[in-house]
Amino acid sequence: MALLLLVLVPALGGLLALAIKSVRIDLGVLLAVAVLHLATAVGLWFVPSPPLGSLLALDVAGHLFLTITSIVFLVVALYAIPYVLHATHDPQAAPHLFVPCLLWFLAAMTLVTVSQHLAVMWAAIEATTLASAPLIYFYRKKSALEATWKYLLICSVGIALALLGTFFLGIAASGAGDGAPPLVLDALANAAPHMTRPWLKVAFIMALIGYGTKMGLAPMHTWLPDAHSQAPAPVSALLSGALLNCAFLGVLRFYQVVLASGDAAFARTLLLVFGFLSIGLAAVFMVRQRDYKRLFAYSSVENMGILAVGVGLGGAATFGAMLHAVNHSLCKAALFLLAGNVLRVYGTTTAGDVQGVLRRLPLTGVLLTVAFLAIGGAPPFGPFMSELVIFQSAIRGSEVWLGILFIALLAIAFLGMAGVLLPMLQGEGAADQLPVREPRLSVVTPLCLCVAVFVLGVFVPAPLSEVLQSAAVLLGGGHG
Amino acid sequence: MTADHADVVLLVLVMIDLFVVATSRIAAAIRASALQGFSLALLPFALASDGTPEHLAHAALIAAGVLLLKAVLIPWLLLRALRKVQIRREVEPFVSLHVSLLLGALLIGVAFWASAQLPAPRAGTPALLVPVALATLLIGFFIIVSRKKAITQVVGYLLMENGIFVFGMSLAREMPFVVELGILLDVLVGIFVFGIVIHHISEAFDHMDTHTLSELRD
Amino acid sequence: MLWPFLLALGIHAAGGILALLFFRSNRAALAIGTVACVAASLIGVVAAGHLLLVGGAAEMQASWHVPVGELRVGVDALSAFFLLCIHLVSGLAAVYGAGYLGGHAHERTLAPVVFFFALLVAAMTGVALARDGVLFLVAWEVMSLAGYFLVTFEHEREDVRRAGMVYLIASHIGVVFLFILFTIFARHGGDFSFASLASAGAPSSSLANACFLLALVGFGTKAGFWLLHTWLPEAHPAAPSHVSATMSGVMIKMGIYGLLRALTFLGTPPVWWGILLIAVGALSGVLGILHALAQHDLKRLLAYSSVENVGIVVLGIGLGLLGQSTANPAMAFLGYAGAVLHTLNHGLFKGLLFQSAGSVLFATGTKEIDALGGLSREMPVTALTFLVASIAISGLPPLNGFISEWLIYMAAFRGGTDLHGAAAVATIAVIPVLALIGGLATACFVRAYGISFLGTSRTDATKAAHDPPLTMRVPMVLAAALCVAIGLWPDAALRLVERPTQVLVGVATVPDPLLGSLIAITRVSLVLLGLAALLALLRRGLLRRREVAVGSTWGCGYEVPTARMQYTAASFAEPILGPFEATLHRRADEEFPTAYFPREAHHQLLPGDLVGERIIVPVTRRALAALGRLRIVQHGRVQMYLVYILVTVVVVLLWQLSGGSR
Amino acid sequence: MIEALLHLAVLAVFPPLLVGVIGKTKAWFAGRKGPPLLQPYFDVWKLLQKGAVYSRTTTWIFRAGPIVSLAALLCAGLLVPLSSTSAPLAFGGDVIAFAYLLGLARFFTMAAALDTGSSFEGMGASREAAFSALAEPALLLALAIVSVPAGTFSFWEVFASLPWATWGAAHPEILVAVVVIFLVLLAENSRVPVDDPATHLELTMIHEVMVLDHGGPDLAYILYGSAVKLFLFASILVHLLVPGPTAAGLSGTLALCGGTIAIAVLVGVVESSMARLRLLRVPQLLIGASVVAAVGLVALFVRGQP
Repeated sequence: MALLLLVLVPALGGLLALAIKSVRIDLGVLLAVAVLHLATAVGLWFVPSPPLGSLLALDVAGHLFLTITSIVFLVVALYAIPYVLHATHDPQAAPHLFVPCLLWFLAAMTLVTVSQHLAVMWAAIEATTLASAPLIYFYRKKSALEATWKYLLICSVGIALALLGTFFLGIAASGAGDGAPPLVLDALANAAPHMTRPWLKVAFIMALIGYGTKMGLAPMHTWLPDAHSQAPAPVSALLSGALLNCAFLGVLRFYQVVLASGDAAFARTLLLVFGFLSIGLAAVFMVRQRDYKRLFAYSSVENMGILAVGVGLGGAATFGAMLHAVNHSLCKAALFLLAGNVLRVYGTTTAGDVQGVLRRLPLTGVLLTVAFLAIGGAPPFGPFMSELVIFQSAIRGSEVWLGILFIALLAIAFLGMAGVLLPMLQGEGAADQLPVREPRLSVVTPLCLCVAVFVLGVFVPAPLSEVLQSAAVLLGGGHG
Repeated sequence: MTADHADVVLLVLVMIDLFVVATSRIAAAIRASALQGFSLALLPFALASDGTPEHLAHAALIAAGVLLLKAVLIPWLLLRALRKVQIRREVEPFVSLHVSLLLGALLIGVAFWASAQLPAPRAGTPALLVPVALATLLIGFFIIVSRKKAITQVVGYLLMENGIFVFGMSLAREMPFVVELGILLDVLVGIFVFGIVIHHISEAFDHMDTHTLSELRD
Repeated sequence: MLWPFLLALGIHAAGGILALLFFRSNRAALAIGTVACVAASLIGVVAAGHLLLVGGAAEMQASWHVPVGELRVGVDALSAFFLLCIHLVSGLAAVYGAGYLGGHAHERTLAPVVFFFALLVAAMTGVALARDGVLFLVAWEVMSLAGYFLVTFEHEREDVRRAGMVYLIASHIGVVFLFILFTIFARHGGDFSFASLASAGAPSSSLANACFLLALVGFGTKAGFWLLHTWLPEAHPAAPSHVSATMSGVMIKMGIYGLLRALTFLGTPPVWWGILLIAVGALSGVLGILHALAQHDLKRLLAYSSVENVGIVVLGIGLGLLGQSTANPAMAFLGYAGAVLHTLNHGLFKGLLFQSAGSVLFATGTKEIDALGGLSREMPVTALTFLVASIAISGLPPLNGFISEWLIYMAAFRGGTDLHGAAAVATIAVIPVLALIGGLATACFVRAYGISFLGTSRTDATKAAHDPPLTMRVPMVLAAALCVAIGLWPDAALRLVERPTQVLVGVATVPDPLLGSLIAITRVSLVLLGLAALLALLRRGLLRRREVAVGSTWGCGYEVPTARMQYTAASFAEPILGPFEATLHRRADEEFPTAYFPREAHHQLLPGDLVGERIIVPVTRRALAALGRLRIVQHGRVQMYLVYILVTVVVVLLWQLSGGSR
Repeated sequence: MIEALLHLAVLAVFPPLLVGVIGKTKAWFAGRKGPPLLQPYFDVWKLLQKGAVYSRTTTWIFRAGPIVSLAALLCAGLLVPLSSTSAPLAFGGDVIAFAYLLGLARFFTMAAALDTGSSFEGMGASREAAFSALAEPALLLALAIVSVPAGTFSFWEVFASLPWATWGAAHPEILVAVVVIFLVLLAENSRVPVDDPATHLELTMIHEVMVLDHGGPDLAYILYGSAVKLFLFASILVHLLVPGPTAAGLSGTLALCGGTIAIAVLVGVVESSMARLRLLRVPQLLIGASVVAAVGLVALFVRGQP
């Protein structure tokens, strides 16, 4: 029942917000729903809820991603309050659809995490696209419109492929005889060993490419920098911090089935290929990137690549991938929120036109430095640890060269990011640019995220590592 | 009806595909997609023919849904959007229509070859189902990438959806109706959102061919 | 005996954080940071000294909830020695910094620089204490990053930002190699801890070679071996002087520490390691000092001379390695002892030199040697400390530089007599190389000292110059005193390096003749001083009854010499650099007198860095251009984006299904 | 004890005589009568009587220069056996101490020169720095050639252990060492062909120009110091060429002095028989010396040391 609530409350909240015209009340609703959602999501760790029919159930991987989504959403909701009320740097904004769409977005993402039926999950993921498209077009600008259009078209087409993959899986299963099982995860897992291989393969490939499009794996990532750079800060944060994970979960579900089928070697290979392709391409585009929001977007591509590589390597790396998913969500959300602060004051996303953030926005500047170091994989922050786990399990396994390639690409990405961000942070702003007072919430929220990332860097609480561990086991990995 | 009827329907689908590729009028393309939706609605019966009564009932439900959405609502939405934006009604392809026709034929060939590579889904599925589904899919994709105007790309997307839906048909009986409905609703909402965005585009750029939509780049 | 070091570490960190909390008041932040750093340094020095003289080692492990197992810290003689260097140098630098930063107090908040300085020292302590790879890497990275933020202290200046970037890139590339190295170690040892690595025994020769090369590059980047040094001359001048003192004095030495530490795990070295290290050391030493000679900027000069001194240390290590691989413990002991002692010595006098240069900058606002001159009148204390440091760094008796170089000479000589074949030639080659380095160093620092402190002032930059405040003078004088002390009592200094060297070699005790010689050196130094005093007295006695006139300098007949007629730093260096022109990369900015009544003419040699401008800059430029070309992929046309997807699908399908998986 | 006193006596009294000998030799070649043999002593004595004139620009460094350099040279003199097999301050590794004490003397001479702020003295200092930096490796290489077979790096042990009877056969490399050290002697003591002490054109001078401004006792110290330096190099050469002169007490000491006089004559011959090299050629000469020494050393290893 709780599962249904998790989905319905945001959805209905969205309708409510749509009905109410006052922005303030809307935001109240948003906050209330976010808090409620997080409370439920966390509560479910302690009192697990029974699966709802064969469609909805909460396994550990789904629950992990649900919790991440919920946390990021709450933070974003808090940040959104000052952002919507008085901080939008652009007069021609469209707040009236903002809150409802956010809530529907949340509902859709929740549904992704709790659905066990692949078709339902597909529908949910498609729904996330539709719910978030209007959010990207928050600022009524041609560029935003273009970004929205690309996002819609590319993701819809990609997702369509994923649906095809889903059906293929069904066909493969129906090949398994004894009345094909429905597209429910465990049923598929049971039938997997008997599936007709070619269909299974094609199914996974389609799903990987389809959901990979949404997840931002190269070379299907093309929509991502546009959408992330044009969307308002809170939305970018959600897209990067929550949505990409959900798409990743889509891939993982198929991966589970392939694992159950016994020969997952090809899937691992594919994950590695796409993972490295993404990291490499992202690194290339991060070097000398002109637009700092695009920079963060490409860094998301890179990190999605890292996740794929982690799962593809298997063993301890899968654990690392899970941990990295958490770290990345927190870091990237923080980065985009901070980018919002910078954008509000400087009014441009062109890195070259921004200088002396540390002087003009001291808090934002410091936090941006911290978040940058964190996402760049510098100790003592979370991503350092997760990347180290992935790297070392690569070196320890037979894939020494993969490990070396991995860390080399990460280094390039880090330096590329440094080359763009540090000149923005440092330096003298123009003489007239005095330090600016920043709304408390828009600084506190990223601060919390940064603190969390720092804590994860020096200390991973036992319960969390157990959860990650069991999630990794679910995905055929675990401590090497 | 039997699986052979199904094959007839499938052939109709392919012909509609070719028509959409060949036509120079957007409205015509949209109407064709409506017709395709209608013939899709027939498919469930054809496939459920050998099934039990509740299979038939299930099929009826699905058919009804398809008919309502793909044959009526969505085309109506698109035509409305087309009417809203006063534009020239030609499709304006990147490649000339003759060439695209040939390419369409080629794609159909590819589809048949590819489906020959894959083992047959299962006993009782019509022989044409997989190739036609693939063909529709590919042609839809082809239309998306070969047309300038946003709305034509939506039509292409619609065709892709239909192609995938044909696959879905072969699994109809495993699929709970709720799920089918969810998928259909998604498509509907999708087209709806597409329509809105197209409207905005036409307002912002006072035309809707998408190659001006390429300002965001590195 | 581990707790004092952990305590020191804690105090450093706590001081830094407190300083950060008091960011509103510069004076408070500065005071807190300095007091904490000094206190911690005292603890560290005392504890390290005790451990070095009395002996002992400790290790402890804290189970810790990080994915890669638990963290281990520990201390042995080797760590203790580097801890001694760290706390000695940075303690002095902290006091100096308190005065130095006072000059900036009005223009910016100082809390960050205080914090990062504390963080740097704490991180270096962590590196020395780390007993497993993860902790080591974490501490290492924190150290590098803290260094970055210190270098970019005055980040509103373009050149400083650029220097910071160069530093960041260099250290990050270096750390990549270290990641690989330590992960291979972990693979070999079973987990990241050094203990299990040591118990796993020496790796196979091929693996050991790989590890050695990885360590050489990874740590060499930090230590500033030639070819990997290009960040040093950028970063050191950019940083505030007390930071340059610490970075050049100890931070680059952590590279040496890492190299030595890594070598302890690699078993008996093959001969070519030693030869390679000797080659590296010779290259760094000679080319480093030559580039130093070519500089006009005092702090750049010092940075290059750091490259030279690291070269000397590496020569020592190379000799030590050769001694080990030829089972010649005496030679190994001498080589390592010289190397280890030279790290301490260099820490002292290079720190002192940077502090003195900082005082000059502080007083005159310029680092240009040719803009100075005659400072010894306005700044007697600074002039004296700079002189002492110059003599020491030139390796001349009776100061500490001589002792360490003497040890390395002796090692080379031992090798020459005991070894055969290539090893022997390599070791003997060290002797002329060291001699050449010594001669050039003397020239370099006579030039640096003479041109900037002697003669008459060339510009009016020096008019208002005066010695720095007490907080800056005290550490300078202390460091100078230490240089003298080590020079006069080398046997005591040897006691300090004895145990660390044993960690590396495993010899029981110091060879007796060595101690005898060191005591003899004391005798020589004392005789030297005695003779000097005697002659001074004699001279005074002779002149007492004679009239002593004061006139203008003898201009060989020309009676009104002006300050601008003095020899400049550039002209001083010219005949020395002549034979080595090929190794330098100097551009001449010159305008010759033209026509019958030439209006103006000038000539200036801009020193460049061969490696930097011939290798690194072009390569990076090409690489960036190539990357830029790749950007076309993201051209913004949605149809093509969709085609990417289709192509991907087709390619992957063909690839996967062609595998005959039907 | 006696030996120590004798050592000090020789070191204190004898060196200036060599300068006189050189002068006489050159005069004889020039067919002049030349200054008396003891002229250097007279000069030093006269200068010690004089007062001094100091430039306004100079500081204590200028005054310390001559003192420290003389002290360093005398200290170095206590490392080389003069009166017995050993030397007062001899120890294992004193060869290096010797070279670096010379370096110290040079450091202060150059510093003092720069202290005057005169362009000529600066020029001299820079040349001195350049040439000595190149002479250093040659010297140490040559000393290594003789000490490696001896297996010790201390003068007296080296000299004591040279296989006198047949050293030419056993260690022809020693010849190389001798030649190189003689070249270094010429360079270090600023004699022709490296420098010409007799020139009166500052622009061509090296050592002389550095001490232009010194007068009175300071100049006395400097003259005396350079004599000591010459004497030390000469005695090292003698030790290498002649079987253990100092072994036999007083007579041996006299033999040593005789040998040094012979060397001084040789220097005089060289000076009067060849011209001074162009400054630009000097580095080639010195680098050449190092190369020759290196070759000798390699030869030593190829032939395999005992």
